[in-house]
Amino acid sequence: MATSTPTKPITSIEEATIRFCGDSGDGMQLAGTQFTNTSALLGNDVATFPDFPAEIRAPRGTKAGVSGFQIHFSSHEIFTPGDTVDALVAMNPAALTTNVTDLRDGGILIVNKNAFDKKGMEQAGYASNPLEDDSLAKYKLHSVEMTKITRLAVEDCGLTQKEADRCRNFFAMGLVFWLYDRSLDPTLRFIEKKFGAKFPAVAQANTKALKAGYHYGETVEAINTQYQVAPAKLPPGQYRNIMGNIALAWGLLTAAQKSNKQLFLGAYPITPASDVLHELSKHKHFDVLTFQAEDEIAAMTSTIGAAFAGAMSVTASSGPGIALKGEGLGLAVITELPMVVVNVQRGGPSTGLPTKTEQSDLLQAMYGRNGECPMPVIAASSPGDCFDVALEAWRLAVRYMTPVMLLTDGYIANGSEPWRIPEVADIPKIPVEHPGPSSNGDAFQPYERDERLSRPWAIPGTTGLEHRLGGLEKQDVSGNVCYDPDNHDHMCRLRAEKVARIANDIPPQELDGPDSGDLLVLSWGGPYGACATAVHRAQADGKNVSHCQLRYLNPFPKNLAEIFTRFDKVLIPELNLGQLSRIIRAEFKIDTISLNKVTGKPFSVAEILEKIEELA
Amino acid sequence: MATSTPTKPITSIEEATIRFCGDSGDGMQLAGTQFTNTSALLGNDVATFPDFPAEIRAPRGTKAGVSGFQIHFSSHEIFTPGDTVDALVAMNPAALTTNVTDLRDGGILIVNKNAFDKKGMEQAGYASNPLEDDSLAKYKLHSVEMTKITRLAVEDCGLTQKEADRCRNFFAMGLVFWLYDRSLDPTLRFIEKKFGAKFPAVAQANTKALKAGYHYGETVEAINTQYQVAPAKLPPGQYRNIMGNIALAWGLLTAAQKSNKQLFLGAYPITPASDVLHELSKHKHFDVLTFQAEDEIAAMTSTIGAAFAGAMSVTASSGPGIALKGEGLGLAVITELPMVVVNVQRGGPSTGLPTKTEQSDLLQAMYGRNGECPMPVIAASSPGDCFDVALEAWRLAVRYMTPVMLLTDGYIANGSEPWRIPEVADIPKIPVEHPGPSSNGDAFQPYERDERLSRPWAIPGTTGLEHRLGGLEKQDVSGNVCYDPDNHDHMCRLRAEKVARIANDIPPQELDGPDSGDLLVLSWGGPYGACATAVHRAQADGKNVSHCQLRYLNPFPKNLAEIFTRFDKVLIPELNLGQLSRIIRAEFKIDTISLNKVTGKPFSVAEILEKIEELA
Amino acid sequence: MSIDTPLPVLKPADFASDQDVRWCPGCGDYSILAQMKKVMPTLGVPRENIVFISGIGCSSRFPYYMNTYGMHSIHGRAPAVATGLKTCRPDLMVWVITGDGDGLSIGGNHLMHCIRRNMDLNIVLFNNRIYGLTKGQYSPTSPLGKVTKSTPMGAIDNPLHPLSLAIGCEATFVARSIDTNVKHLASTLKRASEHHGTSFIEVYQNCNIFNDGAWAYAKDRETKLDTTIELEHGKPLIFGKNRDKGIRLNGLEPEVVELGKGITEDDLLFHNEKSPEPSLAYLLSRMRFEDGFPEPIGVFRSVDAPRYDEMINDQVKQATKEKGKGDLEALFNTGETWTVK
Amino acid sequence: MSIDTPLPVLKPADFASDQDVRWCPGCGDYSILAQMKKVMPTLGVPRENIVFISGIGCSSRFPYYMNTYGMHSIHGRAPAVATGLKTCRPDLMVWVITGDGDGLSIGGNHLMHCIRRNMDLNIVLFNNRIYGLTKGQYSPTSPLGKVTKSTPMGAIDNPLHPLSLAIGCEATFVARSIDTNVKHLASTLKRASEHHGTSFIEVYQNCNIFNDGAWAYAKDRETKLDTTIELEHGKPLIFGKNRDKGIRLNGLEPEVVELGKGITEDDLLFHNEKSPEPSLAYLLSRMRFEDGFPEPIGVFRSVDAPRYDEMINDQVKQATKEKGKGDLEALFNTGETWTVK
Ligand SMILES: Cc1ncc(C[n+]2csc(CCOP(=O)(O)OP(=O)(O)O)c2C)c(N)n1
Ligand SMILES: Cc1ncc(C[n+]2csc(CCOP(=O)(O)OP(=O)(O)O)c2C)c(N)n1
Ligand code: SF4
Ligand code: SF4
Ligand SMILES: [Mg+2]
Ligand SMILES: [Mg+2]
Repeated sequence: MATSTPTKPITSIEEATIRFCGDSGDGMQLAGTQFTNTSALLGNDVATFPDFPAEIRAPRGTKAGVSGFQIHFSSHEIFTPGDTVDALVAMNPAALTTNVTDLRDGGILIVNKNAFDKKGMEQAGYASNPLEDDSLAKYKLHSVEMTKITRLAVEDCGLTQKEADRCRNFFAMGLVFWLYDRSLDPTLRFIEKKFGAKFPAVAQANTKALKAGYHYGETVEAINTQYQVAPAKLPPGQYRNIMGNIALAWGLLTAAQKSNKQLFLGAYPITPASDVLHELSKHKHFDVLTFQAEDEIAAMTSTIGAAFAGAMSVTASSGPGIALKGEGLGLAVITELPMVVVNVQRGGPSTGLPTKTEQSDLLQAMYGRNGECPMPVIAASSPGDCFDVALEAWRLAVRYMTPVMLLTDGYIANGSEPWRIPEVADIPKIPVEHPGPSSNGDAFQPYERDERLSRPWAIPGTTGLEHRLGGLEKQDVSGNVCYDPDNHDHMCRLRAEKVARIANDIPPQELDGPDSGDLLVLSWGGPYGACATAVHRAQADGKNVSHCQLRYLNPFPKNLAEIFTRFDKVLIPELNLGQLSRIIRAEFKIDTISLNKVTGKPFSVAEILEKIEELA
Repeated sequence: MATSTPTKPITSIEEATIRFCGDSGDGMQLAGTQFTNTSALLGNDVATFPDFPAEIRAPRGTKAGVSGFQIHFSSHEIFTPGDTVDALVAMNPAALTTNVTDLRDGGILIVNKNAFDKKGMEQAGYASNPLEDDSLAKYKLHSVEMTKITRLAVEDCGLTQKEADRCRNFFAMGLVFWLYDRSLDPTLRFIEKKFGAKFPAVAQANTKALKAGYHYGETVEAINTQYQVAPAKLPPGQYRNIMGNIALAWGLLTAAQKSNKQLFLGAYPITPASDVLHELSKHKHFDVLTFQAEDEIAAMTSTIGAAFAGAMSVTASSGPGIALKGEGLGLAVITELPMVVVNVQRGGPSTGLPTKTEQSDLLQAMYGRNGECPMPVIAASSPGDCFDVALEAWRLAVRYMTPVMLLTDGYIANGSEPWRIPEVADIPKIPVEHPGPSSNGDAFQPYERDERLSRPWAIPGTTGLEHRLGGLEKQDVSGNVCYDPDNHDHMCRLRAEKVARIANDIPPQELDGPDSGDLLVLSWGGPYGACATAVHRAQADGKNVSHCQLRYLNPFPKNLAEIFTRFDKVLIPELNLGQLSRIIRAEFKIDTISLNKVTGKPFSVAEILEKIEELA
Repeated sequence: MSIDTPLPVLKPADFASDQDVRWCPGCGDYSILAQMKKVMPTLGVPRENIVFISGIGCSSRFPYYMNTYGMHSIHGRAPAVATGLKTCRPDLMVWVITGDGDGLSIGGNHLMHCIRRNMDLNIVLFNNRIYGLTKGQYSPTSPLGKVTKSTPMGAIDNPLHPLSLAIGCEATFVARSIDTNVKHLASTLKRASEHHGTSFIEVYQNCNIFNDGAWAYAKDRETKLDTTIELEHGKPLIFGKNRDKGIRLNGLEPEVVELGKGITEDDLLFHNEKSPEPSLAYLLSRMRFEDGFPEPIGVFRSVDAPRYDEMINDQVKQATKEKGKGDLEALFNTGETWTVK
Repeated sequence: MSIDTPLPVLKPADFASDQDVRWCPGCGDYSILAQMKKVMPTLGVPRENIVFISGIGCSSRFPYYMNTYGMHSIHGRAPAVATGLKTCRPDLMVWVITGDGDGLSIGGNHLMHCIRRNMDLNIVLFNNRIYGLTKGQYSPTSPLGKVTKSTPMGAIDNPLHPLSLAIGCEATFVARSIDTNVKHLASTLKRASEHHGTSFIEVYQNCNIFNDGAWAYAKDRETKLDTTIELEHGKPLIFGKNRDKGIRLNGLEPEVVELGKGITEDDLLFHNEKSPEPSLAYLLSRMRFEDGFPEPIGVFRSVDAPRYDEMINDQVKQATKEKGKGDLEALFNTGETWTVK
């Protein structure tokens, strides 16, 4: 599908990892997204890692303002955005200095030469021009006058110079598209859709810049090889690329439809969870009510109100916001109303590293409430998995009349991967029952339980079921306020038992690899991809190692204890200081080996592999 | 010191447990307090357990409105308010029915016969008059016309009938004072002080009622024995009786003086923590500022502001309030400012059982915050211990520049015991250093650390030390905002290590009993007394059992791991569903046996003993 | 319930739940409960469509005593809980019961935002100027100098005026009544129920245990006609046992004047609860007994304005009209997709 | 610092910290920062006695850029942090920097209580009618219908008016200024610093990334003299490019009139920032451009009243005077004690 017949030799490779980086204003996220979509459309498996600067836009050209987007694309199944980069595009000196260390030796380095002026280099801390001294000798350096060429290319579109310069990212895209033999068509369609009607001049300019980049690759001699990455053999089906937060939002929408419910989201903006609010607020025609609350406490308690109302009720936030919801969660637990609480984890403690990823809210999810206050906790493993986990969270919530904590993290939330679009009809319904009107005059018993220990979800408007919920201890069965000592003990144990019994209702833990062996790698959340890849490699190397990725963190799958008995060692890699380890040790009384990292970055495959090799 | 020569036989006994119970309006708390003080003055060891009805005053005469006060007094050292009651005073049918089951067979039962009218018995659910049917046969029942006699006794004091009836508790006191051969003098002094000047008629009436009760005992034939409990052999010194919340407040006052600091308390009222606010607000002349905040979040964050200001800064609350402080605590941890956070635990989850005791906030104390957010946690064991623990909390806070979580519970907070008044001069100073003004123009490094990993506490107003704190990750040493990945990892580990190193600075764990054996009873907080007593009894029975009471819950004393190796089994009794157990298992990878109870009531000695006997 | 089934005729007693009422004998809350039960059957709303949401406090026990749906939530959060409920279920009639501590101290932010969004809720704030449930600490409405358990030397927090605050937050319906003024209270509750949007009612309530007599001046038979003034829409502000005193405006300052002696009703300030701008309502909310004014009771302000709960549901309808009912299949296939065979 | 050491003469640049300023180029925050640095040296307060406390938001990065003591606390809590600080250290000059989201959304309750307590703090609220830091959701001051990331069909929350709210919370000092009106801004900051008690200043601030032009009408050279009106104590309310328009009261309703044609200055509303009752200030806070009024800038209200931080410290002094400095020995021995030998 390339736009012209290649005139240079093409090397076929299995996979590649590239990264666009530049100033926040340079449109690197857009470039990355376009490359991703194009590669996905071409049939590659892809995994991405957008890396935003800290919250505030720093002055242009500073290191603090550098924004990056990494894409790993492959002709086989992949699970991570790649450890090291094969080709790096750096739009300015600050981007170069902060990113070049991730480029592998011999990798392709494309830089915008025009940005290496005195001020730019000063801001990046370069004493001499790295494009001219020898410091980049170990890379295949292509120093391109991107600004100049782009200006020339768009000359006759009638743009201001500032506007013209904004087309630079399309030039860079064009060049990289040529390099990896990708079609321009999807991007051309994108330009047309986004700018065509409203800003025809911009559309024209971007098109020209894109093509200029492509032709630059074709023409310029210094760049002498093109690469090709063949389509991957993915399970058959219709595919699209999807980001974690979007998949999560769509999963929630689907859960609502599958349970015939209106969807209520009570949320307060917070990075990196805000996109769930943004996405759902676009889909009001799915019978969605999004309430931007005054704070997280109102978000949480409005969610309780909506659950009482009978809606599928959800709140979404990140660490500090979840901390504020702790008291409200206690009310959700004791009123036994169904709802989903999403935590898109970020770097803590406190405000911490708000745009970076971390898995350090697991213990808060388990224990961050007063009293004996048990709650199911489940976690997504990848962007696409967010969809499934959202459905599962609501299934459990409504089946067990309980709030469910759903953990994702910044890495999953902002990352993307190809997603096989499910057949809507194949997605199982989520049955919800509300007791109907009663006219026999008997007092309704809101805390009577079924075999799952679940109580009835009676909603206002139903004749004869009038009842009062609240945060004081409830009498068993009647739900009246009750100070009886034994009743309290009974109810505390009952709430715990109800959550524990969910273990009967979830699939047994799957194991990737042999049933027993030297080492079990146990992971949850974002590190899934790095662990899966590392374990596969170690297995290929003949190591006796298997992998379990946990979706269910409370309760754990029933067969987990038994799995542990079959391995000599258990390695738990986590982006925290050992939180799952603590829980596993307490629960199963086994020894665990922790691999911890809290740098705000995901694990690389190499980090996991190294540890595996040390242990098995 | 009895007011008259006894005319009936006196039996000497080792110890006794009595309970006053009646309607909330019957003055039972006062009766209990007077009996306690009198017994303490006489030299007995005492332990008390006031039991309030749920928050709201229920209509008179209902079971929901019953209030009780139990006193255990003894001629030897005791640790609990007693499991069963030797003498029960019940002022009305509701009090009788809700309390009589705790009276031991053969125990003395004194009831106000006049309260057993139709309405009263109906409210208590008595079909027939229990004073007249045989249902109380197993007790020594004294059915006294208290209302009538009291009215007669105070006849000429010029009170209304309602006022006269309010003297009934003094009649009951007088009778019980006689029964246990206690002096009336302390109570007479109390009456004089409380009512003498302002309400002479009331003072006179109460005096008459008190004496009437005493003389009733002397005179009436049915009551034929008096008991005597000799003074206990307590360590020499000056003593007073003290409640946990008061001891805590005084400990804080003392810590402030010993560190030459102003004391700031930011608090929002909540049962059972409000008394800390009440008590401290009485002592402004100790340079105490008490701020009743608009909510717990403001209480917490004003406490942070006060810590920044350089004050000894404290906040106190209970479970739901602590849940609200979670986000603020993260800021306290990352700014590394010293402060004390008190949680007087109560029954949860949510509003739960607000006036009852529980130990179910330990996991919240440890983990109830987003991110890796470590904080030292210590717990008081008894009312008097609150004083020492308050001092220790501040010592650690200021020495390690960290918020410290101090746990007590409703049982300790409202219970009382004799307290040996410390020599103020003997209490060690708590040294605090603030770096002085600097004029060398070098940038101040607020995150430079000493050998304890503690940073300097530089306070506003100091020339040359201007610096900015905040919730974003800090650069090591400089304290500037820093997004560097490795710095974040480093700082997370550093904060954890700083807290962990406190283990070097606390006394090794003490053991009550032999160094090794079949069973170690490991307890923390309120169950101390029941565990100590039960272990002593088991030891006396020849059991191979020892007891550790933990004050330090994070970090644990260094020698704890080693202690565990010397016992076959570890029993952890807790008023929760096994929270310390979870932590111990995770930390030490040992097996533990949990004894859990969440009835809102403390453990009885018998419950612990039974479990010990089962295990050793 | 189909439209032509006649509503069963209910009596106040039908709104009593089976729970024992556990306020202190003599508490002003009893009277408010009684009036609420009296008003309920007159509203034409089936019992199952009524919900009471409260926070924590003595006052907040209220829902337990009403045989409707209800939730005794957590301290200060009732307006937020009610917001979630009402947003999803605009068909329900939702009452929020709160106290001066619950609503104005810990819950101030939710109250403020609920009012400015003009959620269609009826908020009744029981103002006893004290924390009852926690046994007597001062509240945001306690006067300066008030000695309480937490202020042994007297309170030093300048008190809030609930109605001024509500008006400062763009309230569309603001009223005041008194626990013991039963007729007035009942009619005020009824007026509130009829308003579309947030109705905010302050009720002077006596806590006879921890703050007895806080409103004595406004409740006492002897003084109340001189210390309070009943607002009536379109009528001049007249008060006094003999209805011989009135309120006149002097620029922007109200003043008490005596009628007769050359001053007629026409010189007085006329009440206009419908005034689009809230300055009049604000000014009335500033009249305080301690400054020599009678305190207004009744409806200060009642204006129509768009409601959040209605608008959010309208957006759903509009979006559905424009885009059709949400189709997952279509959603999943928006943007670029590809087929793997 | 002893009383006779003369203060070193500082320049605005001395108040710049060594941190890079990280707002978007063109952000209105720069201008506010510049004016703050300019005002600082004129206050006669040593740099080390000045503290800036903020919450979270673009605006809340402010303390990092001031070479004073400071804390960038957590979202919405700056007034509470500052309350703890100022209570213990009334000797410090404390500024609170907040945004329309930080101060009015999550932090509304603390703002409200801080103002009513009249804590001696200077609160500057940067109102850009948007959430800047989280990239463009609507805020409590965004107008109805505003399309943002979280309101693709337009906002349906009726906006708050920060000054009306503050006045509803018993504010003693209330002012408004505009980021680009640098002289006015500087003098307003200075006025605020001189007030004893809570000074609340709303600054119209442009977020050129997510809400560019929100205040265009009030900032534009062409229109600003017609769309804003500068308040001066004791002066009539006159505005317009030719100073030919004024505000007159019609009962309690303000109206825009043209001077001349029989209307003189004396017919106009005269500003009185010292009015004990806040109704005038409230009324002024209701004048909105969208309703055809010029929006007042300057000091709406400035009255003296007791301050919490002062009173709480007075209580300590008084208690110490009455009871003597706290004596632990004596305290421990109050009530009944006994000796064990
Ligand atoms: C988070 C939290 N903080 C504190 C409390 C304790 N508390 C319960 S009610 C109350 C104040 C009640 O005052 P008010 O709202 O005036 O109600 P009243 O009892 O006077 O009717 C407080 C502080 C609580 N239950 N939860
Ligand atoms: C508890 C918590 N919730 C949410 C956030 C995310 N957050 C940071 S700033 C902000 C809003 C900022 O808006 P505003 O106060 O108007 O400041 P601006 O950026 O516009 O100056 C939000 C929602 C947070 N940091 N903490
Ligand atoms: S404490 Fe006061 S408000 Fe509470 S029930 Fe008793 S009288 Fe009523
Ligand atoms: S996002 Fe807006 S408010 Fe924030 S720095 Fe940029 S321009 Fe300023
Ligand atoms: Mg109250
Ligand atoms: Mg803003």
